[in-house]
Amino acid sequence: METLFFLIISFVAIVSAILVITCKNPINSALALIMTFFCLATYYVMLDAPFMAAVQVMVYAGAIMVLMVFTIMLLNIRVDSSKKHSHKLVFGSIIGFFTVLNSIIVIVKGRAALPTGPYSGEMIQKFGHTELIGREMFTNFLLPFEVTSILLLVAIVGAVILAKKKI
Amino acid sequence: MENLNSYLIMSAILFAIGTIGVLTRKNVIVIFMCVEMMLNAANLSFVAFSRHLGNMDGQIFVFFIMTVAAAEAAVGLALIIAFYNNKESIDVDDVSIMKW
Amino acid sequence: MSNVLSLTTFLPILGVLLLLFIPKDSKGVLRNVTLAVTVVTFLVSLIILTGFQANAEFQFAENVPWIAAGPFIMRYNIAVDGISLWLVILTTFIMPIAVLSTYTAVEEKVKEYMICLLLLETGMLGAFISLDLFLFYIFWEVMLIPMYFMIGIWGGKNKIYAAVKFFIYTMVGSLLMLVALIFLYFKGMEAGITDFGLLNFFSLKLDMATQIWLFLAFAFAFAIKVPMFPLHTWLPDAHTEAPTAGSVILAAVLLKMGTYGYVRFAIPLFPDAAHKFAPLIATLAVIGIIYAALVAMVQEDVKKLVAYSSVAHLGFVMLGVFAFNVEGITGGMLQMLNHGISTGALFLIVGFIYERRHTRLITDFGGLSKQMPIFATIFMIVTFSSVGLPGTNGFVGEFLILLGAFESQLRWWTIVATSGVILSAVYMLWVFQRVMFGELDNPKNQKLLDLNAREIAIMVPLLVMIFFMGLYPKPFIDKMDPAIKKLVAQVRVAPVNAQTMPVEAVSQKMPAGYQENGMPPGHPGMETPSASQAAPAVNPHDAK
Amino acid sequence: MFDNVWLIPLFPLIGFLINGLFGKKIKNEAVIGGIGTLMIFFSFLVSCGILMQMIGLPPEQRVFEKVVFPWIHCGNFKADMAFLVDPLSCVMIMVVTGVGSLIHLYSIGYMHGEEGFYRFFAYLNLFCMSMLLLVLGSNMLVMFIGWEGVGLCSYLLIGYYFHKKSAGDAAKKAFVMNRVGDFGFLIGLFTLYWWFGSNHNIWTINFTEIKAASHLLPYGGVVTVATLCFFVGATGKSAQIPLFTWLPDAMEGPTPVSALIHAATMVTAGVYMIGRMSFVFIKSPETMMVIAVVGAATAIFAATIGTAQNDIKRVLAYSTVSQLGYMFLAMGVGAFTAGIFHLMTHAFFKACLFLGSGSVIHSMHHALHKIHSHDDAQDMRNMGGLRKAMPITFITFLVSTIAISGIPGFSGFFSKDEILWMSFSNAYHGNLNIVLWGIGAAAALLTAFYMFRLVFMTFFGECRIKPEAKSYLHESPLVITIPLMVLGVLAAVGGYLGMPKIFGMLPNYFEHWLEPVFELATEYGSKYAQHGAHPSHTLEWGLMGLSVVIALVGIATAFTMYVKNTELPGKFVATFPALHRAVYNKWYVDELYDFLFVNPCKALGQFLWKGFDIVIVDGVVNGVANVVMGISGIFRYMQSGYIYNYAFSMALGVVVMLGYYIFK
Repeated sequence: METLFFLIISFVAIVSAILVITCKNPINSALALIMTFFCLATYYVMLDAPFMAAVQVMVYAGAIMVLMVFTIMLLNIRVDSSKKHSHKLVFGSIIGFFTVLNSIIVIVKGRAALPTGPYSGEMIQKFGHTELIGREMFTNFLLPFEVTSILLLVAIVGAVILAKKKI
Repeated sequence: MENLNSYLIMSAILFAIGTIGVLTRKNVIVIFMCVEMMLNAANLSFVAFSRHLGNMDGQIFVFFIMTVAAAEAAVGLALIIAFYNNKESIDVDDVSIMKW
Repeated sequence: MSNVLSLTTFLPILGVLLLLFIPKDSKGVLRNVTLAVTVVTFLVSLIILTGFQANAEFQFAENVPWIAAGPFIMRYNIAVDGISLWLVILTTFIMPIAVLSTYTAVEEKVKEYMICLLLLETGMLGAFISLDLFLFYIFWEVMLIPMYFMIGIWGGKNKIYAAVKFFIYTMVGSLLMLVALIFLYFKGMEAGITDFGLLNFFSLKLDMATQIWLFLAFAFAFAIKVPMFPLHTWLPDAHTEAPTAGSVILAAVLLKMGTYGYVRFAIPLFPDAAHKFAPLIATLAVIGIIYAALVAMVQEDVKKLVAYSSVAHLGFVMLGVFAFNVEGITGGMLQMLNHGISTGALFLIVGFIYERRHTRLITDFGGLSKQMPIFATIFMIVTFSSVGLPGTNGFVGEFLILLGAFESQLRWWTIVATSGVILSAVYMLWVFQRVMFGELDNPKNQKLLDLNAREIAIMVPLLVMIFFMGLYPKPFIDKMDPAIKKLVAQVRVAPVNAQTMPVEAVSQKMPAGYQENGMPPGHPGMETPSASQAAPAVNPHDAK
Repeated sequence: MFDNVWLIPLFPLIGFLINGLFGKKIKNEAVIGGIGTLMIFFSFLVSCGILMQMIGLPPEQRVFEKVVFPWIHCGNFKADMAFLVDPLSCVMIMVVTGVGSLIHLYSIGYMHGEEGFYRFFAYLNLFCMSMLLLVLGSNMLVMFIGWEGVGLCSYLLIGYYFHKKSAGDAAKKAFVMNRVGDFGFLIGLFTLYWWFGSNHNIWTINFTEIKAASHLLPYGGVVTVATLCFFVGATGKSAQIPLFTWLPDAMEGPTPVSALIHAATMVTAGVYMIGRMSFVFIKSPETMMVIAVVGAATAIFAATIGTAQNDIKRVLAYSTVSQLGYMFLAMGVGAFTAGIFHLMTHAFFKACLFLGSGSVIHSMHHALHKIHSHDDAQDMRNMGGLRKAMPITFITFLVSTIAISGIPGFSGFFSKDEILWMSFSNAYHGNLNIVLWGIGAAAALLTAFYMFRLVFMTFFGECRIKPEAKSYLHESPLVITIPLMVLGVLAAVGGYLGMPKIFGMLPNYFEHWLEPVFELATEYGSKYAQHGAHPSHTLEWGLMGLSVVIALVGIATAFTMYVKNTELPGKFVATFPALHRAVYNKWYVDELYDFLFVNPCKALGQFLWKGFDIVIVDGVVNGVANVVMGISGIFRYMQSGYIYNYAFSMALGVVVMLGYYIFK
């Protein structure tokens, strides 16, 4: 049952991903990408990470994609005007193919390390994913977490300056 | 929970599709979306490994990656707008002054 | 007050931070703040001067761990001794003058310019006080960048060429030095040295071949900076294109890095190799003296002439340093200070007339004495200081150098070098005559204004130093003397050692008599330096 | 009093500072001139005090050293700012401050109305200070400060009229030639210092200490090297062959300068230096011979040039060179006392001559200025018959001329004759003596000739100045004539201080006075002197008479040629045009130096700059840069500027690297 579900989700994810790169209209690409993101959120749920799934939907599918769609609308770009697409497509596909090939060989030939951490499925069930991740985040990773805020601040300032000025 | 390998393969496929998109498309926004897709593919690996190893670190990383992606989206889109203001286009082929 | 040295070094950086908050259009404020920062730095450095005990120890030492990357351990290890003390003071002394000279000379990008100046000051001070080889290297490179920008952005017509030339020349040398430095470090690790502390390496006993290669690498880097013939061609270009303050600093302090590098690093680290190459370096120095003087004589651009005269003066310094005796090295050190003051003053003078006339060609001038009497007087005093007239600072250094070199094995070199004294008079007086004497026939020169109060204020401290150092150099010599004596003791043993190879070859033929002379096999005559070092060497780990 | 010796150079220094810094503001010439003159006069008073005290002491105690402050102490080397008072320096300070005061006084009148009046007095005071340092210095380095200091002042004062190109050139030439001499001085100093230090561990440049250790010096060898170097220094400063050409050019300076620096004091520094180190010089017979020969050669050489010059000051300049040659001749033949004596008398009569010529020029200039004529005020061909207009100047000038010509009873006679006699009778140079004497005598003939030629052309005969200017010619004011009169008197009677023993009238005060200074030199000299038969008094009387006759012949010739039969010079020139041209152009020595040294140096400089620096060194450097640029010029085409190209290569790289690790 779970396998089947996984396969369906995978199918949807791959199809929507391919749509992202093939659609002429960027709006369509964006919608397809949202679809992919939803599929990924589903994976996260399947991996016992509901909090990540929620964040995925909110941040990516919600915030980032909305931003993109706004931009597309703002710039009013309808159709990708690309003409000579083909030879680049060939090269791109070759690269893509070899990327997949390499990865699969690594994945198949390699052996993952055995579980070392304390967070088993039962534990997650017991305490709840959000609490565990929060505990980790605000103890061991407190400093990077705080630093992140500076990163965001810088990004905001940068975005404002870039968008405001005529460069 | 499904086998670790299947998630990783899924991640690889998504990453490859993203790469192809980055290499072949000319629309800057689409390229940008493909980059996001590649980041997400990486996220998937992180989460899968995290679950497999029973360690939360990977998921924390995903969280940070998302932050970076958000920041990147903000700055990147601002750049695209700035570029569009200058060139009336968002075609990467028009951004070729970075040559000799 | 234990970290007054750090304070001096990093005050300019604080000044940079301050400048960042000042709007770039309020040029007056920018200038005044920079001036205030440099003056405060100078005042703080006076604490070092007054607190300095005239002995051979390193003083005001600060030594804390800094970077520990695997096998590489760098420490923030700084201190001054008699050799670096005066160069530190010279730097802090010259900086306010240089800043003051830019008040009207630089009108564009004032903020950036001032930031460059302050960064440069930190770099120079840091390089003079570093006792950690790696720290020294970092400061050495730090100096390079602001100077590069100063030439490249605020320079004259041909500024890019000059800036790049300056950069590449210096960089080539620096990289060689870096390689040598790392190699030296690995050699040190074999001998149990755990960090880059300079003093540790003094006791390192290297074999001759290693010494030669390392010395060559270091010497090359420093020779470019000095600059020594034939690596000097960046200097005239850099000087001609640089803005006045840049030229002043370049001449007054940056060039001293080269000679200081020899005194502090190349010679004591590799004494045997230094002795081996002394004749070669002395030859280059003497060629430099004569050559630069001859070339200076035919220059058409005043600034270029001064630049070439720098080459000649630093040739003297090198000759003195490689005499390996107290007189020579003291003379060399004094001459570094003198050159800083006199040549700095000369560049300022050239800057004054350039600001007024926007030309530096000698033929465009003539008869300025009539129009600018104060300027003429100052120019003349500085000219004679540069020529080395007794009673001015130039003489004491030059005399001690020649005396020291004459006492050493460089006697014939000295005689040739002394003739440079004649040539220096020729070119300096000739240019002085062509600029200041004669009829005031160029109509553009007839409306020239004499120096204003600010310009006089710039020159007065330099003039005071010119006479003070010429008439009463005792305080200067007294403070540097013990350190130089120590250096000489460290280096003097080397001649015996330099002959190690032949002596050993001989001793194998007649082992009986030779070994009984108390010469321990392997390192004959090396007892003394280690003994002399044991006392002063501040163990970097204990110092904290 | 001895303890206050530092006051002597201090006073002029104060004068220099006051006039130099505030002179422009003071404006009042009387104040400026007064300060300048008074300061040097104070020094003169202190010098007198020292002289008095020294006279009161027994001869062997007449040495005193005063350390003012430590100067350079470094390693073994030690040089203090210290002064040495002994009979020799006493003579010198008396001459310098005495003649100096008079010339300062004179300058107030002579420089009246000049633009840089304050500047002139500042320089003059600075000069006096340097000269006093030179003669008082107790070690070679203090002497060297003075040595270069006077060179500097000479530079400044020659270049006083800096708007004239010739003045600037002359100033530079003087300084550079002096520098050549300084080069020798320094090498000599180094050699001596090094020799004493490395051989006997005596690290000193102090005269007293060297004197105490001088018995260690060998005869010849290193001493010859050192002393020859010192002598090079002396030739530079004292304008001897080969470095004499700057002195005539130095006449571009104002006339008081010529009198003070280029006649009375600075140019005698070389002689003084040899005197100061007589105990070293005497140890090298070779150097002594060189000095004597150079001195004699200079004496005659300069005298020949003097005969053909028309510029009144230039004649005097060549005369100075020639007289300095005499002094060196004296030094070279071991007659140190005679040399110093001639130095003193020469200071009197030559200063008087220069000041007199200054008075003439002053008057001429004034007269020519009134009629707006641009005739040269210094050219003797424009003068003539001035004795009526300027009686005081004429008389003092005549007295001094008689003195320099060597007419008995006047100072020059005693000193010059002593030199001639010593060069004939000394025990050092063997057969060379007769040659030296012969040259000296010939030079004496020429001296009498050209000096009286000068007097006749200037003061006698027809007045050749434009008639309308004649009425403006007048005697100079008192401030100018008083120094003239004082110096005239000294020129007349100064010689009685050192009257040769042979006269038996007065004891030779001068010789006794300097005996403690030179006795050591005499002692060393006697080691290698060849004592022949002691020359008889008859011979001495005979030679003395001969030299008087020679002087009279010279005067008579001049009288014939320039008073009685004024066409003779023209005929002479017409007969020997080449000779006259050569002499008139100073034997083309300047041109020779230009050809030998100046031009090659310039050409070499040009070549090194344009040829070596720019072509070779920069060529290599730029060549390397160009090669790098050429190669990168090919590679730069890889930078297409299209983002997907970069992304593609990046992705390709990743894939390939990954693949390598997977499939290896």
